[in-house]
Amino acid sequence: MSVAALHKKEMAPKEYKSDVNVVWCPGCGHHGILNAILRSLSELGVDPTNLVNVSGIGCSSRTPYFMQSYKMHTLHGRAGPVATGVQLARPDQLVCVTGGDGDGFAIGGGHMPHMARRNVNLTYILFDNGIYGLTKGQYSPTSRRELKAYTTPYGGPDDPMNPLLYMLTYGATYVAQAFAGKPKVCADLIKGAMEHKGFSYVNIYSQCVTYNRIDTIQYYRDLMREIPADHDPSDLGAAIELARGDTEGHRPMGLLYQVQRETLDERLAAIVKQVGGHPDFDRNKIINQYRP
Amino acid sequence: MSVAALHKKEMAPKEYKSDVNVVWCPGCGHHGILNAILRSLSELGVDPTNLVNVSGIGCSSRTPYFMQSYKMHTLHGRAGPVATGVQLARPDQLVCVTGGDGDGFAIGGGHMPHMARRNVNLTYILFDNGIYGLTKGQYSPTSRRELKAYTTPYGGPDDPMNPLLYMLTYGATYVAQAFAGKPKVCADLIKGAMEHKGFSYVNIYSQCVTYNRIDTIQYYRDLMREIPADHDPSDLGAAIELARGDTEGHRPMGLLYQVQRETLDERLAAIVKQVGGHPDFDRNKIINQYRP
Amino acid sequence: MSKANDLIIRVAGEGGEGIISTGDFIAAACARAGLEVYTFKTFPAEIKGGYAMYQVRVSSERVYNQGDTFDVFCAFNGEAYELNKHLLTPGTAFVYDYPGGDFQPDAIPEGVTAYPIPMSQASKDLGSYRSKNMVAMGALSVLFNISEETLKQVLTNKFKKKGEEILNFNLKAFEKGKELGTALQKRDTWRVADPVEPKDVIIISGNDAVGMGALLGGLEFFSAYPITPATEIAKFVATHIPKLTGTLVQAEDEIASIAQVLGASYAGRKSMTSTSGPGLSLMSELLGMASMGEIPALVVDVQRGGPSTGLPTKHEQSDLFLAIHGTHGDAPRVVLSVEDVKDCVDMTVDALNLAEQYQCPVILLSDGSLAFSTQTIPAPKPENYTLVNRKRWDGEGKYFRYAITEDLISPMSDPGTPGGEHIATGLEHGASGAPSWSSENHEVMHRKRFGKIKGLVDTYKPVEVDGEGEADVGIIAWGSTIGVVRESITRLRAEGIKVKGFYPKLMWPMPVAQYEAFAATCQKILVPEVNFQGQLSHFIRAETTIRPIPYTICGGLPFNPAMIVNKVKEVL
Amino acid sequence: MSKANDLIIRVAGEGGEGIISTGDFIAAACARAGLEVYTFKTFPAEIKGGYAMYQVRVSSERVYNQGDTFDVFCAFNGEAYELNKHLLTPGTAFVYDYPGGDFQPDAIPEGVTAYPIPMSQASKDLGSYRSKNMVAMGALSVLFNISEETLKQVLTNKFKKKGEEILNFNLKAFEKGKELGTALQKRDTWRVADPVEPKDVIIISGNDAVGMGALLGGLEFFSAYPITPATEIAKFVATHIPKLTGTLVQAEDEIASIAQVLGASYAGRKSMTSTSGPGLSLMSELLGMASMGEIPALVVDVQRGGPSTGLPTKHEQSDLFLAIHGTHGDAPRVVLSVEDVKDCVDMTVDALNLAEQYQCPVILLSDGSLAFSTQTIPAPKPENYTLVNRKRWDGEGKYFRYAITEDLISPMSDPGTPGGEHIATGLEHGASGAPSWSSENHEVMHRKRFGKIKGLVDTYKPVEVDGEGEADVGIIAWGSTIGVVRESITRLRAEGIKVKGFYPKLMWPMPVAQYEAFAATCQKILVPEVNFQGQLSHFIRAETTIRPIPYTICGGLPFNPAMIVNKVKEVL
Ligand SMILES: Cc1ncc(C[n+]2csc(CCOP(=O)(O)OP(=O)(O)O)c2C)c(N)n1
Ligand SMILES: Cc1ncc(C[n+]2csc(CCOP(=O)(O)OP(=O)(O)O)c2C)c(N)n1
Ligand code: SF4
Ligand code: SF4
Ligand SMILES: [Mg+2]
Ligand SMILES: [Mg+2]
Repeated sequence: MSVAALHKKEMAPKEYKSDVNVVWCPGCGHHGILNAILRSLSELGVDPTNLVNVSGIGCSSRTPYFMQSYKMHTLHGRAGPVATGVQLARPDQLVCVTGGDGDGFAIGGGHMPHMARRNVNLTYILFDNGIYGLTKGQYSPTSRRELKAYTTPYGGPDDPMNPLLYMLTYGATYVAQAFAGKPKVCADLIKGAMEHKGFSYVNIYSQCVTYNRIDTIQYYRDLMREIPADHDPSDLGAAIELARGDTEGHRPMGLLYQVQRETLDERLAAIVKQVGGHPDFDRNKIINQYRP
Repeated sequence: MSVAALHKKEMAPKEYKSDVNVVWCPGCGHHGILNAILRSLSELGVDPTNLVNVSGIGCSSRTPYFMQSYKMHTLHGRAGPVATGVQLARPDQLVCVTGGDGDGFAIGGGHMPHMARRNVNLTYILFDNGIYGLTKGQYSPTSRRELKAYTTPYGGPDDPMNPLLYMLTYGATYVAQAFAGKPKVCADLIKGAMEHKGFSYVNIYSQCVTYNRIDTIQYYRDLMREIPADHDPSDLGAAIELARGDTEGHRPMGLLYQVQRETLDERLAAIVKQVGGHPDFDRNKIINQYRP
Repeated sequence: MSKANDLIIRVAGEGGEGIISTGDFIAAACARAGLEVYTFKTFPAEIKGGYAMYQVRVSSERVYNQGDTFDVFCAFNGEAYELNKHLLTPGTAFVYDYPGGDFQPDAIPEGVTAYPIPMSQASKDLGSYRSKNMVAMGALSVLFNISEETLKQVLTNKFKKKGEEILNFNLKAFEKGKELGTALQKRDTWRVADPVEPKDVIIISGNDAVGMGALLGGLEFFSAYPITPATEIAKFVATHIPKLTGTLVQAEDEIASIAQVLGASYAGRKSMTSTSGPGLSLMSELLGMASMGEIPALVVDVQRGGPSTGLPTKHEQSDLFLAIHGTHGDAPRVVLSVEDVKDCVDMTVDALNLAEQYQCPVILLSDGSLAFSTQTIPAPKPENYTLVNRKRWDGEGKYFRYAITEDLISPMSDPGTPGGEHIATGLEHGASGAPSWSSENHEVMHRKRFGKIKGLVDTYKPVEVDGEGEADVGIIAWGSTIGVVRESITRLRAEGIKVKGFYPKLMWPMPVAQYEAFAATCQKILVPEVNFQGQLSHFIRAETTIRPIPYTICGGLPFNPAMIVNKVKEVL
Repeated sequence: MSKANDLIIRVAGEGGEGIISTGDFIAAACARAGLEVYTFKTFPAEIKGGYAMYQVRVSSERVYNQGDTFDVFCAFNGEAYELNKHLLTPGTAFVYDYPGGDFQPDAIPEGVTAYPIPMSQASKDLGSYRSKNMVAMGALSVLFNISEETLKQVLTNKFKKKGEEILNFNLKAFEKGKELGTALQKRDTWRVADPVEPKDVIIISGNDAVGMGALLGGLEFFSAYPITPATEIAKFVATHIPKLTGTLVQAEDEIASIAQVLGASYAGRKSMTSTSGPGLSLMSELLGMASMGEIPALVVDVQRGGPSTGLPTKHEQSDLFLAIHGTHGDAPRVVLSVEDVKDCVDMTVDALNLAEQYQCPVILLSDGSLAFSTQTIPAPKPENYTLVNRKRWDGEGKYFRYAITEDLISPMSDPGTPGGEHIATGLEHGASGAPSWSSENHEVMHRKRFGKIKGLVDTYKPVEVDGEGEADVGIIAWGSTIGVVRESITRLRAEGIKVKGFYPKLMWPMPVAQYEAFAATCQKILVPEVNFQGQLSHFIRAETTIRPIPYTICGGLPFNPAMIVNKVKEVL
């Protein structure tokens, strides 16, 4: 969504917080991401009345409770299509999804490609901690095999997925990554995502201090490499190369990809225009087609 | 699956056919794919008793009925995980999925990444006709926007997905593509897939002569370009480049990618080995852990 | 049971031979001639080819169902003949492709009037097999008094788009058929009633009618996934909703469809989806979210033969259990069921209204036979429909999304409304929407959610009672079975048998008092339904004191009036 | 109602303070001392912190439920005190963190014996807050006669893995607590019964017991997706099944889990999944496929507060509608429900057996309170379980997968068996599995699928009847409510009230004759259940002639015996 059209407000980041207690464990990376979101909203001057924040189920999916705005706490894996419905119904609002790696890529994985290729005009912020936090620590699609978790006491049998590569392949028009330890970077990338018109995906690594003892904040710090300044974000091939990581297994931090493409609501609006749609269209014209 | 281990048979392609009438429209590309499958089974000498053929719902998903073998005609979109269950239960059998673009990438799209990244040892043959055939012609995730179909009388609003790129991104260990008009090429690629140990994906364009009037066999003929002989199928980057198509929008035909990686059943077997698993393991040892 | 002015013509043959268009033309011509039409089709379950059947019942009076069997049968091929020959009973007329067709019938039974027409041959002589159905239609028109004038108008309307040449070719074939028909001597008494003053009607299928109802009901957002026998609803909406600036999405699956519907509805739009049994099963979880989050949502379920993939192109009324009980936990829903094509229009409007009014999921049940049945119905008048909008917050004071109000319905607030920010949630919650784990609150909220729809049994016209006073047998029927029962009751009364009918359209919550009052006037209660377990009977036993006699068939075909008549006599 | 040898100790405080381990240690020590133990916990719904409660009921005789309330309450913090202080009634004992804790209680009520123990302070003095629970345990052990010997054994077993140092530190804190407890004068009469000869028991939670039952039942393949409160089943199986060469997969969602289960089962393996309500909703469609394709499959549903996300960590018995009716079309299932932890072991074996025997989906219902309740049960003897394997084809003649046999169960054939090639399908089919669209076949196959499980109501031990002769009130209970009713009945009888109990474990198909026979001996029938609509009452009304009095609570907490006792007196 380009937020330019939204009624602007001057509000400090903390004014975007609701009065619901933040229930995350102390030290959880999700705190940092929440703060980054609040900060980007403030910097953009978003009026919370025009923001719809949608989530599924998970620790990360509790985010909407902690924020001022219209919001939906939906079902595990379903934030994406619910948010799609919101956005198509109200293209004049800023729509945002906050959710986890399990929510987005395990049970919700079937919806991701379609949101992206349709270029649904919303921002998807994925709190990637390589674990199912809320259910007390099972491995997720982004878990490393080394992780011994609840249902994988002998280590995981699956190779982790690569969210960035998926999103680039799916046709997201804005793809970025950071980690919770860099709130300023996160805020900037989220801001960029919200300003972007089209489907924006921001992957933020987040340490789950309670159940994922191997993906620590230090691990992420060592893992991440800033994207070189000369990277051209409109070059899909280059973005794919970056997403695949370097030879030592480092992961990119920053904006990988950004292009402009017609959004789904624009395309649907074009069809309405093409048929000369009007709310007061005479329904009798349709009925009359069925006269014998 | 490597079929080497399977009891070998000498059977002509047509002997692999069942006596159920093939109900597809005359001229449908699916006929060619079925024949290619029968041919590869024959060339490999597969004993149909050791073949489990799983499908979902769609015209293409009727394939199992027309073949000799163990087979399951499951639900729309669920062939993948059902076949995963079969394969893990019986790693000594050859497991195969036959299904459509809608079945595999719309309703079944959430299962695809996980089968691929887990390297489930089975062959997935996707009959890609850019349409929902069985339900009489709605646009599918691989439909071009130009296609005017049942629910998209004014043209489709979505950009089509790229199955090959998805599969490479997902971590499939064998990725190939052809079109139904080249039965020999299809048969060779399917044969390679069945011989491959790991998750093999073969995308076969198939003309739906009844509902997709724009993706004709001639269209596919013009679309496809043989993969250059010097392509290195173990080079993921090169495969991704190929999958993205050339500048004129042509699509690759042949084997894009093949690597060896441990399969899911191998990894699970390794865990069994690690804990010293045995069918006659004394269950009292487990029970005794719960004595106070 | 057909009278001269109540005629049933069945046309059957190979799918693709023009069976469906023949039926459609006849139906439209009769409707144009001011007559009442009820059609019934069965499709091949095969992808292409296979046996197709189209039956047109036409009368100068209202018709409520497809009838018992045909009066006139027109066989396009040998398979159609083989499948129907046992129905060629004395009195029926039999038109068939001969000579030159792919079969020769057995000896024509005593009392059957046979009219061999060389349809294939004539068509071939004209230069194209594709006109076989036109030849048939020409013959049928002269033999059975189908208005030539209106038939020609219908044909002209249809073919003129395709160009003069095609039109003329088809008209030529039609003339040829007339000629062939005229050459034969009319020996039976079957004839379509003469044209009368055209009425203000439309002729439309159940699925299209649901789409029409949706647009008349103010639908703004539609998302669905294709599935037989519901897809035509999406097609209708896709074609027309852009004209009204509404939105249609074909989603990646049924879960995404209902998810999008909930999102769009939260955002303030009247929203719906349509599906069949397998899709409704997949929606179970999100329908619970709609109950809990109090989000208006309409799901139209066009039932088909189950369970599982079942008999996907066949009729059944077997999703009632799922519609009422299909989610975990205690979750209130409104379930409605249509009787006929007119209901498909009107009750879709009702269903959208109820969803808005009660802020909950509404499931509207149609079925496979209605989906494709075309019927003449009074042309809907857009201005006659009263639309209900959800209660919206007035902007006064502090906003509580789930406030306990007098009628237990809490005002909603659309995104963009200052001060109305809130959360919609599937977690149990207090008035504000914030999670609440207390037992007391859970109970209060359950009472709110169930309580708000309770009054519906009195405010929504829940049932229709057919007959007065005492009866020996009362028949309770739902869905398209109602139309069959209506006619059975007329016939039974004509024989002096005391019967009454009870036709619920509001399936859940159950209008228990009305059921009881009806049953109190009947010696016995018979409940015919097209499913195996007797699903409505189950709910009647559970929720009322009535002990009905279930009469179930599960064959993929609807009842016909004779079956009900016989059954009533049996239980009498 | 507790006697001296039937003591209920409740420990409560902030999640993470060692509440759960304190309870576990006490329970294990008592079990080791030969006593019977029944524990009950509530978890915070919050991610970390929040109120946690652990209640241990211990007796020298068998205990059936968590009891009415506590005899001894140990408060770790002010929140725990606030939430429980209304239960500090005369006769109870109250142990609390004072001085040095985060609260000071109000005046101690008349008749309550208070034991202030400076748990935090003592722990801090020892150098770590983490030993607060050890201090508490030491005090509780001397004050209430919890066997020091067995407690120390349990502690040692637990901590020795973590090293000598940690063990010693904890033992020191324990000693400190003993010292503090000894310094106070014992003024109440509550004491745990003295140790007796240890019995051949295990102490295990409901979820672990399901896992154990699965392995004893010959489970070979398990696939599930994590969900509260069922995940521990997967954890148990993940830990142990590889030892038996079986396979566990954590799938990408519940749909994939049940799909994998069907695949593995088709391939010849005993297969299951476990989930809670939201997952069961998602499985609706594939469960219909299992009915139609006649594929053995076990789903364990650990019910939680619904609908939708509901009260995910709370108890409820509200998935009965979904379990029985949750798919489109008419689809037969077997639904079982466990009473207690012992059932969790034994009936999981039964459930696997029934799935194999009847080739259909079996749903085993547990619930949120049983999931985490640990109970002493006789140590299972693997050799005592009889395992059933599916009927397999004998290789003779031509193979028809869905052949109509005398008992309506058709032999299956595993992949790799020559001549046994066949299709399993969700389409309606004839004997071979090939699609069949005829009405007659549909009816035949419905009768087969429903008919094969009919006999179950006589062959599977469906119910238990508690009491003989006539009664004024008969109580029908299911799930963990049964244990509560058992004790209520004992109390009511002690008061001379004539009551009987009826405890169905086979929920569907319903053993109607047994229900009727029971009801015939009772003046009134009361059906207590923890859901809003009275789900079992619904089925009783629908399937029997009984008109029960529903007694529903939907608060997220189980019943206690006093509630049932009072209700019986009320309806008497
Ligand atoms: C249908 C369904 N299945 C399972 C669950 C249980 N569940 C809740 S949250 C969750 C995983 C959360 O992981 P993630 O999305 O990564 O979020 P995190 O807690 O790590 O932030 C699961 C499996 C559920 N709520 N609904
Ligand atoms: C749950 C569910 N939703 C929808 C359907 C209806 N349906 C059957 S096949 C099909 C699409 C088939 O398209 P594809 O997979 O591309 O196969 P094709 O017919 O083109 O070979 C659909 C939507 C169904 N059977 N089940
Ligand atoms: S469990 Fe993990 S993800 Fe959840 S709040 Fe705690 S640290 Fe964060
Ligand atoms: S409808 Fe299309 S896909 Fe189906 S059989 Fe006919 S041509 Fe093939
Ligand atoms: Mg996570
Ligand atoms: Mg297709």
